[in-house]
Amino acid sequence: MRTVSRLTQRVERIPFIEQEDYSLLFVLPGLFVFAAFMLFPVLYLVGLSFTDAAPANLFAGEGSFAVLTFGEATFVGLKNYTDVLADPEFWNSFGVTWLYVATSVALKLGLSISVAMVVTSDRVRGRRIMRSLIILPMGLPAIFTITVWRSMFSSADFGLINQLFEQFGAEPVAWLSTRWPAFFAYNVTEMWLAYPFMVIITVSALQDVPEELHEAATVDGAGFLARFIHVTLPSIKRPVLFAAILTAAASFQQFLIPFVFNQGGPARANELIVVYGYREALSFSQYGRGAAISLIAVVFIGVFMWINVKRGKLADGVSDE
Amino acid sequence: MSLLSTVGRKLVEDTRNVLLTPVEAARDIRYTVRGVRNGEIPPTDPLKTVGATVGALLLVLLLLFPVYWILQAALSGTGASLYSSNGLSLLPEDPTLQPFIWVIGDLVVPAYNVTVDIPLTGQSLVFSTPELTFLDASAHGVDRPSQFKHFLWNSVTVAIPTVIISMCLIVPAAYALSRREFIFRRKILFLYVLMTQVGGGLGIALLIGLYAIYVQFGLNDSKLALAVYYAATAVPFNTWLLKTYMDGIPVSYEEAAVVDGAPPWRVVTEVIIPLSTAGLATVLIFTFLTGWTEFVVAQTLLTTENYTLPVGLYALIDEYSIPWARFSAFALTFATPIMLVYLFAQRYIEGGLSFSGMEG
Amino acid sequence: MATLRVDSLRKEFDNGRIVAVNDLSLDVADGEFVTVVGPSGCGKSTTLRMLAGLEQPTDGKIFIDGEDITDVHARSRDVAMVFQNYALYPHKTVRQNMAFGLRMSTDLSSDQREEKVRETAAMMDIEELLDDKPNALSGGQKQRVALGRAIVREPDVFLFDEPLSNLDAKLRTTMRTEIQRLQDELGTTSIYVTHDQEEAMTMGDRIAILDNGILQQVGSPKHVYQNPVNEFVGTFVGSPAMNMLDVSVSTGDSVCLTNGDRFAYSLDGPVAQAVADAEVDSARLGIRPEDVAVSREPAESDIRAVVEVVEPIGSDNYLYLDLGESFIARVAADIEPTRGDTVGVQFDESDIHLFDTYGFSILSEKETERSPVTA
Amino acid sequence: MATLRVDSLRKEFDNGRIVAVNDLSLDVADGEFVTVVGPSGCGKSTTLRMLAGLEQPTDGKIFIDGEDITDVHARSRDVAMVFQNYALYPHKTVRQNMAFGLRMSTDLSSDQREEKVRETAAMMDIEELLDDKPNALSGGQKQRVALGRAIVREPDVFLFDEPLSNLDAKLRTTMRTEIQRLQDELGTTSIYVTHDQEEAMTMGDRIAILDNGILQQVGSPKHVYQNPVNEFVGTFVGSPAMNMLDVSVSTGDSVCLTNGDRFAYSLDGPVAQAVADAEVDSARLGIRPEDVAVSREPAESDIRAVVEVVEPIGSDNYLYLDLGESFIARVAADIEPTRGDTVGVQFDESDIHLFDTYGFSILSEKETERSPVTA
Amino acid sequence: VGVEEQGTDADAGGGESSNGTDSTTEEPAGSATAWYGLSDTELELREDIIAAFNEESSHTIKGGNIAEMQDRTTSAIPAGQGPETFQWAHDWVGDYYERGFVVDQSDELSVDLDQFTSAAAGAVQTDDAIVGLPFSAETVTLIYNADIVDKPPETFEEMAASMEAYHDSANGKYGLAMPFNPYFISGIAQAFGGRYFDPESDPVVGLDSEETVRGFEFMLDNLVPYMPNDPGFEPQQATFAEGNAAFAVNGPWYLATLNDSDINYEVTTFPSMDGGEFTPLSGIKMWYFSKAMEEGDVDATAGREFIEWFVTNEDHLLTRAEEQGHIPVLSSLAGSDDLPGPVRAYSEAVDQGIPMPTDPRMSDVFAALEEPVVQIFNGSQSPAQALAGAADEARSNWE
Ligand SMILES: Nc1ncnc2c1ncn2[C@@H]1O[C@H](COP(=O)(O)OP(=O)(O)OP(=O)(O)O)[C@@H](O)[C@H]1O
Ligand SMILES: Nc1ncnc2c1ncn2[C@@H]1O[C@H](COP(=O)(O)OP(=O)(O)OP(=O)(O)O)[C@@H](O)[C@H]1O
Ligand SMILES: [Mg+2]
Ligand SMILES: [Mg+2]
Repeated sequence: MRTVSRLTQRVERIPFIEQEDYSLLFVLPGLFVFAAFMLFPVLYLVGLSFTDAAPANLFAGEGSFAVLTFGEATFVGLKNYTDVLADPEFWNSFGVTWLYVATSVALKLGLSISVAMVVTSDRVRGRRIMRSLIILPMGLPAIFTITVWRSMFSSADFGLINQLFEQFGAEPVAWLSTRWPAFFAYNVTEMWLAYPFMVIITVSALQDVPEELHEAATVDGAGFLARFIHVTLPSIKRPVLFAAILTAAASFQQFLIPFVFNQGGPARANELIVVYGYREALSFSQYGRGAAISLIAVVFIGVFMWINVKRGKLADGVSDE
Repeated sequence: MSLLSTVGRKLVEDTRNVLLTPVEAARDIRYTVRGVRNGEIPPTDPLKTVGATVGALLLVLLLLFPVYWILQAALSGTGASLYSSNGLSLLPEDPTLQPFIWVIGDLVVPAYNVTVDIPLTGQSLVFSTPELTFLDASAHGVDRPSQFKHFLWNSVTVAIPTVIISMCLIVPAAYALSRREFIFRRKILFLYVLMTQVGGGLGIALLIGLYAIYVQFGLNDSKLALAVYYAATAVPFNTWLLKTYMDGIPVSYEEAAVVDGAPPWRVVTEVIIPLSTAGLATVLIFTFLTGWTEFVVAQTLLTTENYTLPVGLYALIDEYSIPWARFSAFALTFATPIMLVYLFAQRYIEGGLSFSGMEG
Repeated sequence: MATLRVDSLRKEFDNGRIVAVNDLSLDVADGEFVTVVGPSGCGKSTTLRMLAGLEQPTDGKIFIDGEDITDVHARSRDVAMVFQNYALYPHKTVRQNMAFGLRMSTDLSSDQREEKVRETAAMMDIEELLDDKPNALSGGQKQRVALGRAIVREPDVFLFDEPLSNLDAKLRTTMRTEIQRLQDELGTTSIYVTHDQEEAMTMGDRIAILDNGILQQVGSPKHVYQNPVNEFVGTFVGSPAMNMLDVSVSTGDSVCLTNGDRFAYSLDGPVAQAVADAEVDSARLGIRPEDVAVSREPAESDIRAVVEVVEPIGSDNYLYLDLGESFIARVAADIEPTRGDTVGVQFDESDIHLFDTYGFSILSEKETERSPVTA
Repeated sequence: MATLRVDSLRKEFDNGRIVAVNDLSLDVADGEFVTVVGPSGCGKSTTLRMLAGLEQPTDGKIFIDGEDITDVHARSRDVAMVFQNYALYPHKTVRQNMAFGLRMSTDLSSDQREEKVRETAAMMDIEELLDDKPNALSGGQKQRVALGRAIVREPDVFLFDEPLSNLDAKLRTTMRTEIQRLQDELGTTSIYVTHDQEEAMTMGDRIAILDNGILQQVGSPKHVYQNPVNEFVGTFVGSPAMNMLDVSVSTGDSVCLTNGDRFAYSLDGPVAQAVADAEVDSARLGIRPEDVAVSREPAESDIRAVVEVVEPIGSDNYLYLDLGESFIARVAADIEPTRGDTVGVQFDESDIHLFDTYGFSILSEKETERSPVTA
Repeated sequence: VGVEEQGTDADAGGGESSNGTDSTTEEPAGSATAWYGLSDTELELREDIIAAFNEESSHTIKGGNIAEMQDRTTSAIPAGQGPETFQWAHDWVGDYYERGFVVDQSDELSVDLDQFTSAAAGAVQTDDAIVGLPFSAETVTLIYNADIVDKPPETFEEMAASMEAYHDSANGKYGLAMPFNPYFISGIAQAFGGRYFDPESDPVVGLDSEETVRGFEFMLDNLVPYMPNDPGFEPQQATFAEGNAAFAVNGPWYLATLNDSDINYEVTTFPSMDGGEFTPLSGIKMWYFSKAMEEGDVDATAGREFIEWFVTNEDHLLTRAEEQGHIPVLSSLAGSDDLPGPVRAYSEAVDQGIPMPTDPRMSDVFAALEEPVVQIFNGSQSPAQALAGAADEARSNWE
C-alpha cells in the first residue's frame, strides 16, 4: 500500500523528462526521419529486387505512384539473386572489392597516421596552418577530384604521373588499361580522398595521448620507434580503428573512382561491387538485377560493420560498463 | 547571445594569433640565434627544427600537389587542360586570374535611395548611397560571369536548413543517449554506428525510389526537402559523434545546476549546450559538409534554378569537353571557405573528435 | 536555518548487489556543522547525494525542518552543494556562476541578484575575479567561488563533498579556517564530507564516522578521539594512527595484558574492572602515539623497544618502534635517538583503549554520548 | 649508485619570457635522498625534468658520477622517474609495464626480465596484480606499480615528481614510509619533488626549498626547520605555519621588540647582540605554534591574547589568537579555553626567529650549514 | 552586362512549376521548360537565343542547363516532372519513344520536315512518329594543323607520311589525335563496308563482320601507333589543341576549343583509304517533344512554337554556325556558301556518313562496344576476338 502510494506520488512529482524511458522520445524524431529517408528506399529496393524491373516496364504505369508499385514489372522470385550469384563476373567483382578494401584501408591508415604524426610533431613550426591546408581536399566534391586524378593517371606519355616517371627515368605506364596499375591508381586516389577525415581524427587522437606516457617511455629508454609502437599506437587505437572501419565501408562502396577512371576496367577486371551493380542496372537496363546486387552488397557491408562494431565495442559508451 | 559573443571573441583571438604568428616566429628566431651564438643552444637543435619543418612542408606540398595542379590549370586561362602534351610545366605560362573573375563575377553593392521624411515640412531628404564596386568583371574581359553567386545562394539555403534540422534531431538524441538509460538505447546506438556507412551507396535504384517518393509528395525541387534528406543521412554518424563527446562531460555540472534549482530545459540550454561547444562545432561542420559537396541527389531533385554549387559545377561540363580553367577555378573557389572555416574551428573539431568518452 | 533529520536511510545500487548506505540515522541541529568521514567507498558521497536529492533513497526518510522531503526533487529542495571538483560552469564568468542559482531558484530582479552576488563576493574576497572565467582561477580561488555560489543562495542546508581534496596541503589549511569562519558567520546547518580525518576533526561541531555504509559513531571530535566505540574508529581518527597491539588478557587476582614475550601490563582501578567484566581472554590494545612516553634510558619497569626509524616533522619526532607494525611514538623534537637504539616505553593506564576480538570497545562505560548535542 | 651534481642550472621558457629555474646548484651524495619542495609553479618539476633529460637546460650543467650528461639524451641517462599521475601504460599489464624499461634499456633475455620483474613485484607486494591492467588498480596499487617500474631498472638515480599527491591522506602516509623503506634498502640516490612540506621534511635526508625558480635553502630537515634563512623558508616549512608578527626594533640600552601596543619584548644574550648588529628598526618576528606557551591564567609578564577559535586535532588543540592574522598556538589537548577567553602567552627567546624587511634572517649566525652533508 | 545577367537570373528563378495546367487563365501565353547540357562556351549563345525568342513571342521559355541529361530525363519524365522539351542527339529517339518519354507531335506541327536535309528529317522519326525537330548535325572528320601539314592529304598514304614525319612521342609530338571510342572511330571502323548495327540488314549486328574487323585492324596498324597512349577524349583533343599533333579526328563542337587556341587548323575530309571510304556515324541534334507536351495545353504550344522557331530561324542558325561551328540541317543553309569554311567541310562529312540508327537497340550495341574498343586500343585483345565478344554481348542483351 505504502509503496504504491509513494510510487504514484513520485510519478506526479518528478517531471516526465527525468523518467528514463521517456527519453526515448528524444531519439525518435531523428530515428524516424532517418528511417523515412534511408530505410524506405531500402525496402523499395528489396521489392525491386524480386521483379524484372527495367526502364520499359517500371515507368510504364501512369504517374509516379505507379513507379512506387513497380509499374508493370512482374514478380520473378529469387531469379535475380540466383542469376547474380551464378555470374562469374559477380564473384570477380566481389573478390576485387574485398582486395580493394584491404589495400586501400592499409594505405589510408599508413598515410594518415604518418601525416598526422608530422603535423603534430613539436619540431614542426606552423603546424596549425599546415593542418588546415591539408584538409582542403575535403571541400572539393569527390567527383571533381576524381576527374582530376583520372587526368593525372592518363596512360598517355604526357599524363602527369607518367611525366613524373619520366623525370626519374622510368617507362610510362598504361595506367588505366592494365589491371593492376589501374587498381593501384584507384588506391592512390582513394587514399587522397579519404586522408583529410582520417588525419583529422588521428590528429585529435594524437593530441589526447598523455605527454607523460611519452616521457615515461623516454626515461625508460625507448627510442622513437619504440615509443610509437608502445605508446602512440595503443593510445590512438580506438579512434583510429573507428575511422578505419568507417573508411573501410566507404572503400567497399566506392563507385566514382572506378567508374570515372575506366568503368571498372580494363575488361571489367576491376569492377568494384557497386560499379558492377550500376552496370548491370543501367547499362543493361536491368533495375531488378541491379537492386539485387545492391542488396547483396549492403548485406555484406552490413555484416562487416556489424562484426567490427561489435569487436571494437564502438557502440559502447562510458556509462555502459 | 552570449554564445555568439563568445564565438566572436574566439574568432578575434584566433585571427590575432594567426596574424601574430610571424611576430612570434621572429622572436623565436632571434632568441634561438642569440642562444646559439652564446653557445647555450647546440646548433643542431635549430637545425633539427628547420629540417623537420621543411620536411613537413614538403609533405604538405606533395599532398596538395593535385590541388596545385588544379590551380595551375585555373590560372592558365581558357584552353587549359589537365592533359598537356607540352611537357611538365609547374608554372602556368601566362597566368591570368580571369577564370576566377569569371567565377566570382561582379561584386557590386547597388546604389540605394534612402528616403527620410522630415516631419511637418512635408519634405523629405533623399540620400543616395553610392554604388560600391569591388570587382567589375567586365573590366577584366569577362562579359558573362558564372552563376556562382546564384548557386552559392542555393547551396547556402540548402546547407543552413540542413544544419538547423539536423541539429534539432541530433542534439536531443545525443543527450538522451549519453545521459539516460532507456529501453532500446543500446540497440539504437548500435544501429546508428552500423548505419553511419551502410546507408551510402545503395545505388541508382535507391535514387529512383527516393525520387518517386519525393514526387509523390510533391517535394521535388524543394530545397527544404533536400535539406531534410541531408539531415536524415547525417543523423546516425553525428548523433553518435556528439553522444561520444557528451559522454566526456562530467555529470557534476548538471547536478550542480539541478541543485541550484534549474529546471531540465534550463540545464540543457545553460549547461549542456555551452559545454558541448566543441562537439557541436564538429557536428555542425560535418552536417554542413554533408550537403555542401553532395551531387547526385541534388541534381536529381532540383531544377536548374535551384542548383547547388556542386551541380552547378557539373553543369559546366558538356558531353565532350571540360573547360578546365573555369571548372577548376569554380571548384577551388567553392572549396576555400571550407578550409577557412576549418582553420578557425580547428581546435573545436580536434577537441570534438577526441573520443574522450570512448574508453569503455 | 533548518534542522535536518535522516531516518534509517538506505541506498542500494545494482539491484541491491551493492549496499552503499545502510540504515543511517542522524539528527542535525539547526546551525550545526557535522562532518562525515570514512574511508573511500564507505558511502559518504552517496549519503550526501541523497540529501541533495541527486539519488533517490531505497528506503528511509529525510526531513528538513521536520518536513519530509524524501520525494521532493533536487531542484525544489533548498539545499546548496559544493562539489569536490567545484563543478563551476566553465563557460560562465564567476559572476554568472554565482548568479545562476539565484536566477533559477528565486525571482529576484537582475539588479537584486547582482547586489547579492557582489555582497557575497565581497565576503569571500573574490570581488576582483567576478569577470573571470573559472579556468583563469587558481585552485583556491575556484574553491572560493564554489563556496560563494553556494552561499549566495542562502539555502537551508549546505552540503560539502570533499571540497578541499583537490587543493594542496597549505591551501587546504587556509580554506579550512575560511569555511569555519563562514559557517560561524552564517550559522547555516552544514554537512561536510571528507575522507581526511584531520579535516573532519578540526572542522566539525560533531563528527560522524562511516564505514561500509554503516554509521559507526557520532560525537564531538574530542569525544570521539578519546572514546572510540570500536577499533575502526580508534585507528581511523587521529594521525599518526592509534597503535594497536594484540594482547592476551589474564584475569586472575590482577588483570594483566600480555603481548607475547614483549611485555606484560597490569591494570588496576576501573579499567581492570571493566576488562574483568568483559570476560575476554584476548583483546587488542590501542594506544595513541602521543600517549607513548619514551625515555632514552629505559628504567627497570619500562617496556623496551628498539627504534627503527626516526622521522622528524619539525615540531616533534616520530619514532617507529619495533613493538608492532608501524608502532609510532610521538616525542618532542629534542628526543632524537638514532636507529637501533633501545629505548624505554611507558604508557598511562588512562590512555589505554581496549577492543574485543569483534573490534568493539571493552572500556565502553566511557561511551556515554551517543545522542546528538546541539551546538 | 651515483652522485649527482647540478651546476648553475637555468631554464627559460617562451623565448626567455619565463624563467622557470634560475641558477640552481646542488650536490647530491651517493645514496642520498633529497626532497625538493616549494609552492606551485616554483620550478620543481622543471628541475626534475632537466635531470631526467626531458627538458634541455638553457644554461648550466648536470653531472652524474662526475660525468657531464647535460647533452645526453633522456633515453641514455640511467635515471628512473616516477610521475605524479603514475604514467602507467594503460594498455599494458602490470608485468609489461614493469618489464618495458628493461626491454628498452637492457639486453636481458625475456626470462631474465621476467625474473627481475617477479623479484621486484615481490618486494613491492604486487605479485598478484602482475596480470592486471592499470585501470583495474586502486590509487595505491598504481603507485606501487609505478615505483616498481622504476625500481626494477636499478637506475643510478631515482626521480620522483610528486608521486603521492594523487593519493588520499591515509594512503599518502603509508606510501611515504614505504618509499623511505625502499630507499633505505636500495640506497639509490634520489630526488623527490613535492609541494607538501611535511612530506619533504619527513622523507628527506636533506630538503631543498625552491621559490620562484631560485634555491632558497638546502639542509637537513631539522636544521632547516630550526634555522630558516629567510621568511619564506620559515613560513613554508612547518605546519601549522610559523606565526609572523611585525615588530619595531629599538636598540637602546636594551634591545626591545615592540608589536604595536600589544607587547614589548626585551631581548638579551646573543640574540640581542645579533639584532643590535643588524641595525634595523623594524623586523618580522617569527615564532612556531608549538613554541607559543599558553597559560589560562595570564601572569603579569605575559602577553595577553584573546582566543578566537579552538581547533581540536585530537592529540593537541590549536588556538587561534588575536595577536595577528591566524596566529596559532599549539597546546596540549587538555588546554581547552573557550572562544573569547583571554589567555597569557609566552615565548622563549631561543625560539624566536627574526627577519629583516627583505625577509632575510637576522639571527643568521645560526646559519652555519649550507654546504651539503652526506648521509 | 552584369545587369543583363541578373535579369536572366531573376527570370530563371522566379518561375513557377512549369507543368501546371492552369486553364482558368485566358491568356494564351504558355511557359515551357527546355533542357540542354551545354558547355559554358555554348551556353551564352543559347541563352541569348532563348532571350530573343522570349522577346518576340508571348510565350516564355525557361532554359535549364542540365548536368546529367540521361539520369535526369529517366527519373524526371516518368515522374511527371520533365520539361516540355530537351535537346539531345537523335540516338534516343527510338528508345525514349518506346518508353513513352517523348511523344509524337506530327499532327500539331506547322513546320514541314521537307525543309530539312533528308538525314535530319529521318532522324527525328520513328514508327512514323515525329518526336522532335532537328537543328544541326554532327559528325567527325579530319582536321589538320596547317603549320605542320601544308595541304589536305589527298590519299591516305600522304596522310600517313605526314604523320610519320611529325610523330615523335618521346618529345610529345604525335601524328594523330583521335578519341578512341566507338563514335569517333566509326568512320574508319565502317570504312570497309562494315556496320556496327543496321536494323535493316541481317544480321542486325555487324560488329563481328569481316569488314568491321578489317576497319579496326586498319586503325591498329596505321593510326594507333601515331596516337597518344590514352584513348580518352580529353587527352586526345588537348594534344591537337596544343599544337602537338599533325592531325585530329573530331567533331564540330571541337571548333570552339580550337578557335580559342592559336592553332592554325583546317577542316577537311578524311582521305580515302586503300579499299575503304571514311563512313562516320552522324548524329542529328534535335529538340525532343517530351512527355509534358502530351497534354497539348498552352505550355506545350509554347514549347512547340519555340522549337519550330528555333529550327527554322536562319539568323540564329547562321550565328551558331559562325560562332560555334554547328552544322545546320535546314536545307536552305546546309552546304550554303554563307557558311564558314570549316562548317562547310563538316557539312560534306555529314553527307559522307550514315545517320546513327534510331532503333532503341543501338544504345546496347554502343554499350557492348565501349569496353572492347579500349581493349583493342591497348592491344590486350585482337580486334576479331574483342568484336566477337562485343557482338555476343549485344545480342545476349536482347534475348
Ligand atoms: N551509481 C552507482 N552505481 C553503482 N555503485 C555505486 C554508484 N555510486 C556509488 N556506488 C558504490 O557505492 C559505494 C559508496 O560510494 P560513495 O561514492 O558514496 O563512496 P565515498 O564514501 O564517497 O567514497 P570516496 O571517498 O571515494 O568518494 C561504493 O562501493 C561505490 O562503488
Ligand atoms: N613547457 C612550458 N612552457 C612554458 N612555461 C612553462 C613550461 N613548463 C613550465 N613552465 C613554467 O615554468 C614555471 C615552473 O613550472 P614547474 O612545472 O616547474 O612548476 P612546479 O614547481 O612543478 O609546480 P607544481 O607544483 O604546480 O607542479 C611555471 O611558471 C610554469 O608556468
Ligand atoms: Mg565521494
Ligand atoms: Mg610540477
